[in-house]
Order: sequence, then C-alpha cells, then structure tokens
Amino acid sequence: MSPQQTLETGTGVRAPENLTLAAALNAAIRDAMVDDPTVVLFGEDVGPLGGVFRVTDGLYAEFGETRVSDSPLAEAGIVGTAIGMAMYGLRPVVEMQFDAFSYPAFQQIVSHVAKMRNRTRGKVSLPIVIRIPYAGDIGGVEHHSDSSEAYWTATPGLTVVSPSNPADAYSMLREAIASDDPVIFMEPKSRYWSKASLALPVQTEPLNRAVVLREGSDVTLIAYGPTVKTALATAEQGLAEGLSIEVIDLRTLSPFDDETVGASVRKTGRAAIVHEAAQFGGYGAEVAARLTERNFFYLAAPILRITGFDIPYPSPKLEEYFLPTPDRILAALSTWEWS
Amino acid sequence: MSPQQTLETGTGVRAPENLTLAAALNAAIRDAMVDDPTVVLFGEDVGPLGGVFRVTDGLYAEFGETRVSDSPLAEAGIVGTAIGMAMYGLRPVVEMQFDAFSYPAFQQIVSHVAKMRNRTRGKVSLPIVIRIPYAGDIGGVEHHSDSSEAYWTATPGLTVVSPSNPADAYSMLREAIASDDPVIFMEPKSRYWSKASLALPVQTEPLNRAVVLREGSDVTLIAYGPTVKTALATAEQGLAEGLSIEVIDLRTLSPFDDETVGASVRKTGRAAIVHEAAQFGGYGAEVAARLTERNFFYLAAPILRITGFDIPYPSPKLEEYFLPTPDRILAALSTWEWS
Amino acid sequence: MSLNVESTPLTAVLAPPPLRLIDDSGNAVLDSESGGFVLPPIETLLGLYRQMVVARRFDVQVTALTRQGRLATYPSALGQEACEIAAVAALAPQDWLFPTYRDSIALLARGVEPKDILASFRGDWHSGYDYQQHRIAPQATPLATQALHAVGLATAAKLKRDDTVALTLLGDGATSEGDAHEAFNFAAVWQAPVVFVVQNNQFAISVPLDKQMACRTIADKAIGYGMPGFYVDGNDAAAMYAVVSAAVDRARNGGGPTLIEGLTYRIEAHTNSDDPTRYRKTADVDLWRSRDPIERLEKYLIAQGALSNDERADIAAAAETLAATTRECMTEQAVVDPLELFEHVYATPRTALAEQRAFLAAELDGDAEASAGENEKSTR
Amino acid sequence: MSLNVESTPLTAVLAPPPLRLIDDSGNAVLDSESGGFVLPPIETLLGLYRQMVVARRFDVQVTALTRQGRLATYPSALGQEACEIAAVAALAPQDWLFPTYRDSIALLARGVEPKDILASFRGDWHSGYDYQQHRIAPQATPLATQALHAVGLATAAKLKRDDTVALTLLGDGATSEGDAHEAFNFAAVWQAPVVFVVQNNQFAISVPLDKQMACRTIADKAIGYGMPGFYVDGNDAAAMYAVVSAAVDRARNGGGPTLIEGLTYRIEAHTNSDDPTRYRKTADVDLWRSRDPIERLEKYLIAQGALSNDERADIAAAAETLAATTRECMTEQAVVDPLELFEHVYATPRTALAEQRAFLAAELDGDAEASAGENEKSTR
Ligand SMILES: Cc1ncc(C[n+]2csc(CCOP(=O)(O)OP(=O)(O)O)c2C)c(N)n1
Ligand SMILES: Cc1ncc(C[n+]2csc(CCOP(=O)(O)OP(=O)(O)O)c2C)c(N)n1
Ligand SMILES: [Mg+2]
Ligand SMILES: [Mg+2]
Repeated sequence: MSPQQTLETGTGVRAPENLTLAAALNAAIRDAMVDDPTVVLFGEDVGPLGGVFRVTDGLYAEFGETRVSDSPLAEAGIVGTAIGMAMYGLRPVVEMQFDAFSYPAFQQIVSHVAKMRNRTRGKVSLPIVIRIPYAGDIGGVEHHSDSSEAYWTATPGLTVVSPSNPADAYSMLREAIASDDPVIFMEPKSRYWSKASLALPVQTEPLNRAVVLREGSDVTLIAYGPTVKTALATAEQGLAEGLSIEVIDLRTLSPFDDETVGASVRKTGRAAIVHEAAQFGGYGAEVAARLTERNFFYLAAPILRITGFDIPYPSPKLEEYFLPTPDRILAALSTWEWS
Repeated sequence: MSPQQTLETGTGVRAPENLTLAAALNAAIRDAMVDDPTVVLFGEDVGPLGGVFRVTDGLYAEFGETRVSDSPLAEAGIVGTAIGMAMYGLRPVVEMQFDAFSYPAFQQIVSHVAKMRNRTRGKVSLPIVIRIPYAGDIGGVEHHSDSSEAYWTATPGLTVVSPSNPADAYSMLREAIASDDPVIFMEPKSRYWSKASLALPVQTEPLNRAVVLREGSDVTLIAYGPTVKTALATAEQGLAEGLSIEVIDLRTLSPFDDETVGASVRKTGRAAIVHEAAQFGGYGAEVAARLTERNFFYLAAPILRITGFDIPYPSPKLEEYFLPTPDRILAALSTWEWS
Repeated sequence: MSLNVESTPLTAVLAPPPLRLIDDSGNAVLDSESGGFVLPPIETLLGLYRQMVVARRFDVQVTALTRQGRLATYPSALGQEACEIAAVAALAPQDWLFPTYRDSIALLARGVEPKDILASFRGDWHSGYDYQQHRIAPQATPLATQALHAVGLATAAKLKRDDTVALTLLGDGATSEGDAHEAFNFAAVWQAPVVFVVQNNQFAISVPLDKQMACRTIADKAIGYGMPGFYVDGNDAAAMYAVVSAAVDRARNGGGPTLIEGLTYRIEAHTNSDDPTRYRKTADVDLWRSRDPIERLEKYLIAQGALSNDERADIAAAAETLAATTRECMTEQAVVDPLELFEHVYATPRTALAEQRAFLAAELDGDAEASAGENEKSTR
Repeated sequence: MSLNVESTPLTAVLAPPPLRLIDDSGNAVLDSESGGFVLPPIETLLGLYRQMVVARRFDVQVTALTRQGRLATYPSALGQEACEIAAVAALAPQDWLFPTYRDSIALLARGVEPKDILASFRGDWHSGYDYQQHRIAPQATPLATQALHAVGLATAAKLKRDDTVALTLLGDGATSEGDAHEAFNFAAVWQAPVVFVVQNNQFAISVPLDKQMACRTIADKAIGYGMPGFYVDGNDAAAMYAVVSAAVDRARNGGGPTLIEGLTYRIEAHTNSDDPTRYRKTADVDLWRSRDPIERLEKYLIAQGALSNDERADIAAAAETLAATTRECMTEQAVVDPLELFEHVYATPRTALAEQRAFLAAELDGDAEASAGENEKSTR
C-alpha cells in the first residue's frame, strides 16, 4: 500500500470508514466539487441513477443539475463538449459507461484531448478527466469487458492511470481532477467492490509514481488495476514455493515510472508483467521493451508477459480460461532457467 | 525485393511498366474488380476525383456508380455500411482519406469489424479491406501524418499490413481483397510516388510473411511501410562504416512473422526496429518484446527502437527532426557495446 | 416571414397524437383519423395477438429466471410487444432483421429457439442461431451501430437487384449517437431498402427522452434526411403493423428508407441490475401498464368476435409450452470448450493462436509448465 | 391523413428560394419576401463590404502565394465572403468563434494577423495567435469536431452566467459526420447559446451536395433537433448578417441554439492540390462567379449612394496594404526551434520527454552518439 497522508480539503478530515473502491471514487469527485466550483460532472446515467456502477451516487442530489447532469447518449458528444467546457475554464469529469463505449469518442480523445495543448503551443490546456470502467472478471456480456489501455498509452498527450485499491482511487482521482493535463482514468470494474478502511481525505503517492507493494528478491512482478490483486496472490503463493516475488503496482501507465520499476528489475534481474488485455500490441509490450532496453545487462532472463490471449474478450463462461491466474503466472516464471 | 510471380487474373498479363506505388494499388483494385463482381469500392472522393491521392483514378469511369461510389462524408458510416455489405456477400474496399480520419470509425472497426467473426462463432466473416494512407514525410498539415498502426495491431481480429514498394502494393492488396478476414491496409503516403518496373499482375510473397530485403551479418534492422527505404539507406551507409546490416520488411504487422524475423535475429544477435510512430506504446514495443522473449539467449544487446519521439506528429517545418534517419539509426546502433 | 424559408422551431410545439388504428379502449379509430392506413385483416391481427401473448409469456419467464440467477442479465421488452412483433411480422422471409439486446422477442417471433436467444445472456458465446438462415444479425450492444449494418446490407441487396429489405430496431436513446445519424443519412442518400423502427420506450436506462432530445418527436428527425417519418402509437399492434408493412413495401419497391417511431414504454427495469425507483415514479409505470398493448388488441378482437375461448386457450397453451421449453433449456448445462476460444477469431489460421491454444490445452491437462516453456525452449 | 402524424417526405420537394434581403441585381427585396428580417443599417453594410473586399484581396493574395509554392496548402474561401464576414461581424467581443481550415478570412475579420493565420499553412506550428485573447479556437481539421467544442464552451458560459455566445462554422459535407449530429442535439437539449453557421458551398472536396444528403435543405435538419433553422442566401451579406445577428441575440438572451445554412459556392479548388475539373463544369463555376457576393453588395451600396469613389479608393488601399503585409510576412523566415517539439505536449513535465529532448539537443550539436548512448550507459 502506498504511504498515506491526509489531504487539505474543504470537506474536512473524516473518521476511518470501510470504503469500497467505488465509494472512494465517489468521495473523491464529491470532495473535488466542494473544493473547486469549476469541477462539473456529466455523462450517461451519472445523474439521478448515480451511474450504472453507482460511482456518482448522491452527487446529483448534492450539487444539482448545473454541476451534475445526464447527457444525451453520445460519447463523442460527451468528450467533445467537455473540451469546449475546459477551454472556458471548467474542469469536466466525464464517464464512459463501459470501456468499449469510449470508442465512439476516439477521435475527440486522440485528435483533440491529446493534442490541444501541443497544437496551441501550450496556450490551451484541457484539464479533463475521462473515467473509463475497464477490464473483465465481472461476468459481463460481450463488449462489456474490454481493456483499452493500449490505445490510450500509445497516444502522446494523454496521461493514463489506473488505481488498484480504494486509497489510490481517492487520491489519484483527486490528483487527476486537479491536473492541468487531460487524464484517462481507468477504473478496474472487478475491483469496484473491494474494500479498505480509510480516513478521508487520503493522499497516497503522487501520480506518475509506481509503488512497490511487496518486496521480494527473485522476481519483479509488475501489475496495474485489476491484476494487482492477482500479482499479490501470486507472490503469496510463490512464497510457499520458495520464490520471493516483488510486486509493483504501476498506478500510472503513461508516463511509465522507469526509476522505480527499473530499480526493482536491476535488483531482481527478472521481471514479468501481468495484464488482462491481449498480449499482442498490449501495454505489457512497452513495459517489457523499455525495461529490457534500459536494463538489458542486469537481466538474467527475458521479461515475460502473462496476459489475456490474442483474442477478443470471451463470454463469461470462458473468462476464467482467459484471465491470468497465480497458477498461470507461476508456471510462466518456472519456464525461466533458474541458476 | 520479394520473389515475384505472375498472378492468374482475368485481366491478363501486361508488359512491364514503370509504376508508382499508387498506380500499383490502383491496378490491384481494378484487377480485383474485373475478376470478382462482388468487389465494390466506396469512400470519400474515391469516385470521379479518383481519391485525393488518385489511388482510385479511373475506376469510377470503368465500373460505374454501382461498384465505385462517393459516400457521404462520415467514416463510421463508411465502415458500418461496409460491414452490412460484407454480411450480404460483397467484398467492400473502403478508403479512410487520411490516417487520423479513420478515428471516427474506431468503434465500427474495433467492436464490429474485428469481432464479428468471433462473436458469431465463425458464422459471419467480414471480407472487408480498409485502406488507410498513413504516416508523414509529405509536409502535411496537422492531423494528416498520423501513424495509427499500434491501435489496429493491438486489436485481436484484425489483420494489419503495409506494403513498402509497388510490387508488394499490388500483390498484397489483391490478397487482402481476396482474404475472408478483414484487413487494415496501411499505405505509406510518402511512398505513393515511388516507382518500380512491373509486369502486372504480379504476385510476391504471401501476406503474413516478412521478407529479408538485404542480407547482413551484424544487425537485423526491422522496418515496414515508409521506413523500409530508410532502413535500406541505413544499410548502405552502414556498409561504408563497416557494418553489415540485414534489412527486414515486415509487410504484415499482425500477425507477426516470428519465424523469419526470429531466424535473422538469432543469426545476427542484434536487432533494431524503425518506425515513424511515437515510441511509447508503439508497434515497435511488440516487436522488441516478443523477439526478446523468444530469442533472449541469442541476443548480444537489447533490441533498440528508433522511432518518432513521444509527441504528436509535428508540423512540416519540424518533421525532419522527428523522423528516424540513417544517421540517427546508425548512431543508435553505435551505442551498443560491440565486442 | 415566408414559411418555407425558416424551418419552424418545434421545441415549444406539442407533439401530435401518434397514429393509431385501435384506441386504448380497443375500438377502431375513425377513418378520418387513421392517417390513410387501414386496419390489417383480422387473421393478421389474430396472428399478431398470438405472437404477442407468447412473447409476453417468454419475456416474463426469462425475467423470472434471471431473478433466480439463472441468467446473467436480461433486458426485458415487456410492454413493447406491439412494436417488436409487428416489426417482425411485416417482414418477408428474404428480409433481414438487425436487432438490439432488447429485442429477444423479435428473434423469438422470427423462429429462433429460446436456448439460442438466451445463450449470450446466460454467459455463453453470443448467440447460437444461424444468422444467414434466420436472416437476423447478432443482437447489437454498441448502440446504433447495427443501423449502419442494416443500411449496408440493404444497399448490397439493392446492388444485387434482390428484393430484400432490412429492418433495424433502435432505442430512443440510441438516436442520439452519431452512428444513428450516419445510418439515416446514408440510407436516404443511397435510397437503401431499409426500415428504421425506433422503439421510443421513453428511457435510455435512467435518462428520460426530454434529456435526450428537444425535438417534438423522433419521427420528425426524418425530415432532416429527406425520408418519410411516422409517429405511431407503439402500443397499437395494428397501427405498427400497417405502418411498418407500408414502409417495407415501399422499400421493396424502390421507394427508399423510412423512419418509424413507436411510442411505447419500458415497463420493467433496464436490465435486472437496474433500479428504476431511482429515476421514475411508480405511478408512471402504472399508467403505462394500463395502456397494455396486448389487452388493447384483445379487446378489439373480442369485440369483433374474432377471439374464441378455444383460441385463447390454445394460445395460452402454446405460451405455457414455450415457457416450459425455456425453463428446461436453462437447466441444460451448456457444454463449454475452452479451446474453442481460439477457433473463430480469424478465417486464416495464425501460428501465434495455435501456440496459445496449445498452451491452454497443456494447462488444462495439468501440464502447464511444460507448455509455457515450450516456446522459450524451442527458440533457445 | 392527419398531417401532423406523418413527417412529410421531402425528397421530391424542391428547396424553397433561400432568404435574401438584397437580390442578385443589388436591389432590396420586398418586405413581404424578407422573412421578417430587416436590412441592416447602411453603415453596417458598408462595414461588411469593406471587410469583404479586404478579405477577398487577402484570399486572392494567399492563393497566389500558394501557387508560387510559398505555402504548403491554402483552402480558399473565395466567393464565400458574405458568410464568413457576416458571421464574424454578428459577434460581440466576448463571443467565441470555432472556425475550420476554410475560414482564414473569418480570423482576419476578427483581427488576427496574416502571419498568424498562415503559420500552419506555411508548415509551422498550428497558429500563432492567442486563442483566449481573440476568442477564436484553432482552425479545426477533423470535420465537425469543433462544433461540439463550441457547444461545450457555450454551455460553460451559460453555467457561469456569462453572456457569451459561441459561433461555429461548418461545411456542408461536415454535416454528414456523427459529430455534427451530436453537436446539434447536445446544443438543443442543453439550450446552449451557440450558433451553427453551415456554409453550403455545394461541395465536400469533389462530392456534390446531392451525394451528401437527400434532404431539401441543410436548414431543414434543424427540425429534427427542435431548434430554429434558416435557409439563407449565403451570397447576400445583408441577409446573412441579419439572420446570424438575430440568432446570436436569441442565444445571448437564453433562446438556445440556431442552425443557419448559407447557400454559396466554392469558386476555387478545395485546396491547391485539388483538381476541380475532374468533378465539375467550368460553366457552373462561371455561373456562380456571376453571383458574386461583393458585387451584389457593391451594387446596392452604389445605388443607395453610400459608396463614394473616395471610400472605394480607401478600401482598395487598405486591401493593398494588407496584401503587401501578407506578402512580406511570407518572406520572413519562421524561426524554428526543434527543441520546442517537446515543450507543449504536457503541462506536467515528463522525464522521458526530457530525455528525448536531450537526445535531440545532442544530435543537433553533432554529438548524437554520445547522446543516444547516455541512457543505456547510465542504466548499465
Ligand atoms: C455506444 C454505447 N454507449 C453506451 C452503451 C451503454 N448502454 C446500454 S443500453 C443503454 C441505453 C439505451 O437506451 P435506448 O437506446 O433508449 O434503448 P433501450 O435500452 O431503452 O431499449 C446504454 C447507455 C452502449 N451499449 N453502447
Ligand atoms: C473526420 C474527417 N474526415 C475527412 C476529412 C478530409 N477532408 C478534409 S476537407 C473535406 C471536405 C469537407 O467538405 P465541407 O465540410 O463541405 O467543407 P468545405 O471544404 O467545402 O469548406 C474532407 C473530406 C477530414 N478533414 N476530417
Ligand atoms: Mg429507450
Ligand atoms: Mg463544402
């Protein structure tokens, strides 16, 4: 867990509570809206319903129609109007209902959100947060379990982050909203209901820093979002098999924290990256490629990628075969020649 | 140059001609339309104008409105209707006018074109070719020089190819049109006007095979599309410096030809990949990661990526500083410890 | 001001009453109010009635099974039977249907087996039916995307000079998507033989229509594309059938596309994971329950003496049989083959997928290490 | 058939004549034909005339410079001056403009310097002007995307209770994009203070309007969004000014969005790399040349005795001065700093970009090898 401090906020410090990741996100948006009147929230069903995952529960009632609103059902419209609002000094937080439903907004995100600051030579910043519930393991029907991070991380101009636990969820979302850069905020659906006891407001490590969640000496296991839990379980299981696994939660996917991860890899000499998305062209490729480039002579073995297969995300009955498991990860690690 | 044969086609064998890559593509579409009445062509300005790059020049006059037509100006519409046509037994060839203008079609491509066959358990194939002129080096104003290959290669279900010369342009496009899988056909804009003497119809190596364009013993230099020319120039220049560079033209980006490229890397022990797109999360990451995974113990040095910087494609006055050059590539290679 | 210069703002203009042929009380409307449409023959109405009753029974059954946790999710069309059934009934065998997740009963009406309709909602592969045989595209989830597929297919049929029409079902919310616009426009420009049936059930999950658009009716949108648009009482099966049939005929005869709005109501929650009490009043739901499309048609048929007790019993029996089939198919364990994961992604075999398949096969054989290592070793 | 049930198909219906206040011959139209709009005051018309003449001179000058190879590309607005200038003239200083690549003369009319307008067309960074100061968004290339930005900005202004209006310029072709639909719809639902001015210059590169849409007029599309739509003679600066001004006022006073179509013609090629002889007849171009918007207004002003020879000379002189400035700024060599490449991508500094910047700096210093090696060595 990253070191936690309390954050200055107009909403004051509260007693520790048992909070889900979804509730932590909710609190982060709420506190940001209390602290900064320029923060506005809109998207599909984020108003009275509180979002299909209830992440925006209660915000419509508290802040009213002018700051929290259901938009027409059109994702390019949501992101496109957020751009205009940001140009006029607002800080829009918008929701794409599911990962695959961000695709209609692709042009607005890639050609404008990502590029506006650069094309205006720094004169127009777009402090927009695009929240995207992503990944699977919730028994979702087709198109509801995509992991789209590779699309965003391949796009210069975007900051891409993904929390794995309630404390980070709160802290990272506050920071994302406060950032002058647009942030793609990827929320691991399967972790929405995971809990932690938190005294809000909490401040964890800053964005752009990876965190060593568990120290180990044999292998560096790199994860983010939904697979952090898997990586931690793997480390536990590995211990029983006599393998000391260091687990890193990337937290921010773009930029990549070369310093923290590189140091770990140079220490262990072996690394593997775990994600749900397909392997081919996935985000893990960048992780493996850059760590190898920068640390080749420290490596005792190739960096492995334990990921989803190179197929569309499968139906619920088959997802257990698709998702990386501790067993599969340990099996992969055991293919290295250990000398 | 890949080995060339002539292809059976109703259009007959023609005398050798000096053809540009654009003209070779034009001939490929034409011959495919002559041979197969189910091939139809549509998109923005592909009719009487013959496309902004003249790739479809003369086809409207030859085949008429029912087989070649200008569509309304809407890329999701173009790809979406192509899907319906393919479901009814046609083989649509559609054009996205520039790379960045394929983004409005992103959802149709990623959620449908790529997934239809899988979600229907193989019952519905979509033999669609989506032609995308891509990359820079033509002095294009903003949004006209994107390299989007990483988006498509990260998407299971798509076949992604890019020819680098007129012979491949013809042969690969014919094969793409004949394929029952949807193909993203990426055309290197800066190479449209490069010429070769060809006797059409020509058949080069099949899709999905990379080709060793030039043998060498010290380094494997991997390129595709626009950077193949750069790689060949680098090899030439390297020779003068006493470096024997093997140049591989990938031709097909997804799937990756592990066999051909792996064999070369095992031979040379050193490899580098060159592309125009930004490095972070770019296609080169997959190339470096998988070659390292599979050939780690043959590698004398980390696989290098010589690519565009991690910034949006710059304005014409600055593109010379952005694009990989032989000098930059050779400088990068010289950073390896050579023993 | 010359009226044909300014396109009159309609925001403040009340929507007209929708076209209906049978009113709430089950009486035929006056000829002068029927918009030039005539009541379909009584046997047709009886057929629609039968299908609607059966569909309702299916829908209720599946919702119940979903509450029992037998299905992962089910978007009910309860209350929307007139739109769904009439749309399908208006099609000829060679025509194609492009449905959404909401339109399971449309598939049922076109002859797809319950087990095949429900496959994906149970968590299995998308759908089991043969798309080409049934001429039904897979139920679409990404909103409005299927409308473009329908336009493409219809255009292909036109190019081939086949007399095939494509009909696509859309939700009110889906009309806000860019893809809906592009579909309407391509259809109009290409004069594609396609019929767009928008089921205006007044909600997109929790969002009511007045947050979705400021236009008087969805049908009015047709004007902006230069195609005919019809605003129809979506709980009147007779009207829906008459208007959709006319549109299908027009499309078949080279008259191009039509946009039809059926005004109806989503009685159930959006899906089982939705909580409609958060965004709408029970009183509204009750009001619309009282405007039930099946009851309306039933009253009319009874008044016409066209629905005997025998007939009703027969229909009820058919509905119960289907319900039983539906329950039974839920008890069958779907046979799941993990290795099928790799089978359908490409028509052209891929080495990498063969490798991954072999890896999974070995893992399933309890031989994971050997498998994972193979690749590495073979290349070393 | 009750007319308010069926949205009349308009495909076969001829478009009405567009609204005009001054006819082709330079005469004011009858009050009864002016759609309730009145001619703007003569000083306003004179101001429009001056700006149009100057804009034309600029446009012709830039096209000439482009032919000489001094610019990489230039999309001319020749013949569209009435739309461009009237749209800008109707705005108050606090209002925002969201232009496209075609609308350089609109920027000029809003006070942007030639060198700043032309920067990107010369191959330099996008634009040199200060967006916030001029309240002009960067000229948009991805079609129709800027319309959504305009709606967002207008909505933000409304939320902040500012009396700011956003006006966006769109092409006829761009209205086919999904983003245009979403922009129109969001604007209408949110009652955003935004004005959409579609310059229907009858071509999207080579594609004529009848392949773009089957609707009678683009203005008719407004009906489907519940907002007012106006079909205006885009070569009549008086009418464009009157209608846009009314829309801007309505937006400012809480009346929501308006869609205005200006019917005009693209006299030049799409850009210098286009060859219009492939897709249109010279006779058509000549016809539209004869309907020149500047000549029309000139005739009117002369007939009114409002345009003295001195005034004309003065305007001509201003135009020539601007042309000279424009030529001169083309001779200035833009100072290009390669290291600026890394400066504006993010507000938050990134280590990786600093590394890449250092790499390029070293390369420029002729020290490429040292630089490329640094990273590898430092981590070894
Ligand atoms: C492109 C896209 N965006 C968002 C969603 C998520 N979603 C599923 S159903 C739905 C509401 C659809 O409303 P409507 O079109 O009225 O159809 P209904 O469910 O009422 O039948 C939403 C927002 C989606 N499936 N696709
Ligand atoms: C999304 C997108 N698709 C395609 C293009 C390529 N393109 C540039 S201008 C143009 C035609 C636009 O026509 P219209 O909207 O009528 O504007 P005009 O050029 O006539 O002013 C096209 C297709 C683009 N810029 N953006
Ligand atoms: Mg609905
Ligand atoms: Mg135009």
